[in-house]
Amino acid sequence: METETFLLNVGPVHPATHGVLRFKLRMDGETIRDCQIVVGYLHRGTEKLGEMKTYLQFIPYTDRLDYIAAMPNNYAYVRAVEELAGIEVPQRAEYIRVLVMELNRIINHLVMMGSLLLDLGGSTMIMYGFRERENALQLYESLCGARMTFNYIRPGGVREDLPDGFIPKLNEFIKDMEKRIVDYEELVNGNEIFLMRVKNIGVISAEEAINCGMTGPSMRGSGVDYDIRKEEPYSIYPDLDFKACMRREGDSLARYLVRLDEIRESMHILKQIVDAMPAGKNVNQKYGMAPNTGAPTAVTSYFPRIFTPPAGEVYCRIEAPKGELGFYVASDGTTKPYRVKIRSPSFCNLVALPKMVEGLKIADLIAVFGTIDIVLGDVDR
Amino acid sequence: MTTNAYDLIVAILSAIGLYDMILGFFQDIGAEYVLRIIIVLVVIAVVVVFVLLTVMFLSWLERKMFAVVQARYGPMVTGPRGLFQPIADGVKLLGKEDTIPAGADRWIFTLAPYIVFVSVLLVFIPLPFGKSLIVSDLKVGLLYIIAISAITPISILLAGWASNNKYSLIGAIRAVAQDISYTIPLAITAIAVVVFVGSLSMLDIVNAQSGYWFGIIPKWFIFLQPLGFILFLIACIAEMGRIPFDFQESEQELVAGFFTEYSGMKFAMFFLAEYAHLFAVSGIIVTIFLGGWNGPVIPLIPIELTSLVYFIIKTYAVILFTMWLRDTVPRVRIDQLLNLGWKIMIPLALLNLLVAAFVVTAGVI
Amino acid sequence: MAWISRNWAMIGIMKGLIVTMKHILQIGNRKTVTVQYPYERMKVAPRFRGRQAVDEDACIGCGICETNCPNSTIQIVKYRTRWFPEFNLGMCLFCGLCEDACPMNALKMTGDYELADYTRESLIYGPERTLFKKEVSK
Amino acid sequence: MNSAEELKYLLPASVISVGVQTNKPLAVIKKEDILQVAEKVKEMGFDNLSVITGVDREDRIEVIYNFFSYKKKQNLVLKAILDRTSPSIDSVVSFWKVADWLERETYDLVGIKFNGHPNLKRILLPEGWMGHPLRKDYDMSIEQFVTVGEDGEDIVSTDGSNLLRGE
Repeated sequence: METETFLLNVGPVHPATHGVLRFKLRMDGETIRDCQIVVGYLHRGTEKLGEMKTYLQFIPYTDRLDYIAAMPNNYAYVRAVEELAGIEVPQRAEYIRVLVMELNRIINHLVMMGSLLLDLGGSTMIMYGFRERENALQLYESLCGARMTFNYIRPGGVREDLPDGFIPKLNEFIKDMEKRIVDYEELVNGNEIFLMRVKNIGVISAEEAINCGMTGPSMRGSGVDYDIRKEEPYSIYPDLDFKACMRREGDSLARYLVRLDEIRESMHILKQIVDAMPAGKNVNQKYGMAPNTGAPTAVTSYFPRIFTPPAGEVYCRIEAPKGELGFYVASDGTTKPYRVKIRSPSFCNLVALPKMVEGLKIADLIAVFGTIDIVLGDVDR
Repeated sequence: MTTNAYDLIVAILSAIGLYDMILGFFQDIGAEYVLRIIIVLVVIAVVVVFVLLTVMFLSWLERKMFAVVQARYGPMVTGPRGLFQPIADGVKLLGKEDTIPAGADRWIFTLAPYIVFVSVLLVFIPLPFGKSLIVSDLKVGLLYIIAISAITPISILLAGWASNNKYSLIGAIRAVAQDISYTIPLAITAIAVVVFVGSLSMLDIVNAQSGYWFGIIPKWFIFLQPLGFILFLIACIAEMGRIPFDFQESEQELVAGFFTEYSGMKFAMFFLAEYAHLFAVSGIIVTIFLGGWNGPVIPLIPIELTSLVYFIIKTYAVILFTMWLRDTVPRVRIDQLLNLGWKIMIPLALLNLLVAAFVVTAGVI
Repeated sequence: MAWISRNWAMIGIMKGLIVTMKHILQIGNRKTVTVQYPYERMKVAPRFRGRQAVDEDACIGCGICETNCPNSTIQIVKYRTRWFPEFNLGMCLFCGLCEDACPMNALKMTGDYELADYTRESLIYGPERTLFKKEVSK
Repeated sequence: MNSAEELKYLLPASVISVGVQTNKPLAVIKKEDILQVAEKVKEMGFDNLSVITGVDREDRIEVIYNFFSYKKKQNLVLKAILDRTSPSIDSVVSFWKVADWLERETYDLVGIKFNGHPNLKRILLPEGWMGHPLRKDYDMSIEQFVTVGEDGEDIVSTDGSNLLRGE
């Protein structure tokens, strides 16, 4: 039957676009014929800011990219600066960094699972996810004084050492989380309606995923066994025992399950870190300072505002919870970076979406979009 | 022997010796019909007030239940445990600006919410709340209910069309498609019950369920037709438009579906209609499958009272079940829902009807 | 059609219903966790980065915090006879770089987080609102 | 032999020099030969285009492609030097689909024109924005205001007087 298509504008203000994203959909009844994505509503010129702030001052701005999981953003930028300037990092600092990043991965995936279920209409999971996230955020608050915009990782180490009672609280969190994750599985994984909505929906093949620049858990859901933590190890990841979670199906369910598995893996990593946490300084001696605030044993990082790395350029990438997060930093030997380029996972993962949703129903757009897991701060920068 | 609420009021008035006096007064002025009208109005007022109070309580209950499931408190500030929150909401909605979007069909846009609410209220007419507690025992009660329920999608379509909004229109069309495909299995499963009873009257259906098999199992139709009950329940949830079948509003896709553009009192009307519908449909489920107001007779207490209590308890059990389900499951997709309706529910409902007809014709029961 | 034939029993939904029922009955540490915010507050951590406070005796008005601030939040202003930082919290990132950089340990970030206000002007926290005197006994 | 040297061996005419971008092999290529090089690079197994960066170096504009191969687990960085007055280079969208958005972004912020791109429009900034912000000579003193027009498209203007600012 010949029918007339019509244009449906979803967003920029819409309950299910996770922020200010806009879809221009050409619809044939309920079926999507063509999907155009309009981004940029949250553009804050972070890259330009990077050129205008000194190396130290730019770190708080990286928090605002992917605000669900800000610690990897901090780390990626700091690591780029460290590679550029050749700064040594003490072992304990690296352990703390990986600890906070893996904790952030758990938070990110909890939020993703919750918001996916919310997009599908089941509103209970997000509250459970946020309940556990709250415990993790309190850990962060006791660690660095902020709940989401951490500004914790500094070149040469971390801002402050772990506070008293952090490790026991972390152990409690892990123990709690192990029980909760069973709840999530029972609530969501077997649910027939959930399976109807995600199984064989939004399928993308491995080649297509790579070609469209998908990275991270979204790509691993398509059967590409690739994790930067494994293949191009940075920090202390070579010493840790973990596996890259991977599913072959390439549909929404696979992308969801990869994340669930990653929560387990992250908890496994956290346990190893807690066991192996070495003693020592939390910051390179050169950039440390006598304690001025907080716990008396902690050494506060005092990275100088005036810092001139040698001229050069570096592209440093890490496995952020959403995918490959890369920072290109070019220095010309002055106190400010000459150019900062952010390769954000959300931006590149979004490229594949129009292909994935073509011919699906409008309700599937929301479901597939939920499994790609983007944050608009990261897309628009 | 009283049969409906009108007779009950007359009987009560007679029992305390007032009826003859009042009747005499009205006979003296030669307007006996005025008394009838007054009594009917009293009955209507009681039902409307009861429904409105129930709706308020239900909206509180739903939020509280949602909160408890999600490890939250829910409304806590207004009144004990936030019990008066619906009143605060109502006051807030009354104070909201009543906007009509540009390009909307003003008349239809304004009329639609009231049609919805009235059509839901009409469902309560043949619904037996308890023994004698029925506004009017229509001989075609069940048919009447199914027919009246069919008005709701029309008014939803009106609302969606008049809003001049694509989301509203999609929501409205979804609502109609859903309602058409679920009224059929609903009616067929209800007919299977009618086959047993031999009457469309709600009162007859309830009376047919009184008594016990083997002295313990109540003669409810749920035990006679478990498949029919499940089909009827699913169809009713779809008819009510609640998760997992709430396509008309499906918030994450269509913002708020057909009432995206509504605000203030008009929105409140939809809101009231939704919960009134929930209560009405749960009452119908109870009446048809769960024995209505039947229950163990307690001596000394008038049966009118106990039957009302039984009815309310059963209805709330059904309502709580739908809320519990809503808290747990996500939403089905619209085409999957229609598949379920046309390809599975209708054949099963027909099968159910066939078996029921066979059983009755063969005289097994 | 295929999907439903496999899932007739709807066991997954039953499992989910059991999980939610466990929460309704609060079995196994699944209790209510939220707090009634304006009536009860959660304790903030000692390191919490809220509104800044300046130690009146220690601050020398050097302006290092001003230069270190990434977002030009801080301005050194004259107050009574001495110079103190003034914070425009409408622009503050609460990053804590000023606190880290303070050479006299005079600048502290407090646990005060309820900073919403009606005008932009009232978000400018001058010395009259941020100064504190260290207790001698501590 | 690292991947940059391999590329120079395969396409000696197109690769000007090889070097490193902090432990990643870097090949500086001629901008006219980008399509040839891209084809060769794709043949070499670099299936992932990580990022396209445009850098304004005052006297020239550099465009940097970071590749990664999932098969060989190798990195490769390509750099092309463009003319500053009218920087343009051929698009690689036909080889890597992700280049669609990355090139649009580079066009938007740095102002490099990618010839043959199917839809070379601004992506982060609204259509009609004046200047390319990541150019070093971008004039930040001009205030630009974006409003949404009747048909939902963005309108950029320098006149902010008619905007609602309830203060």
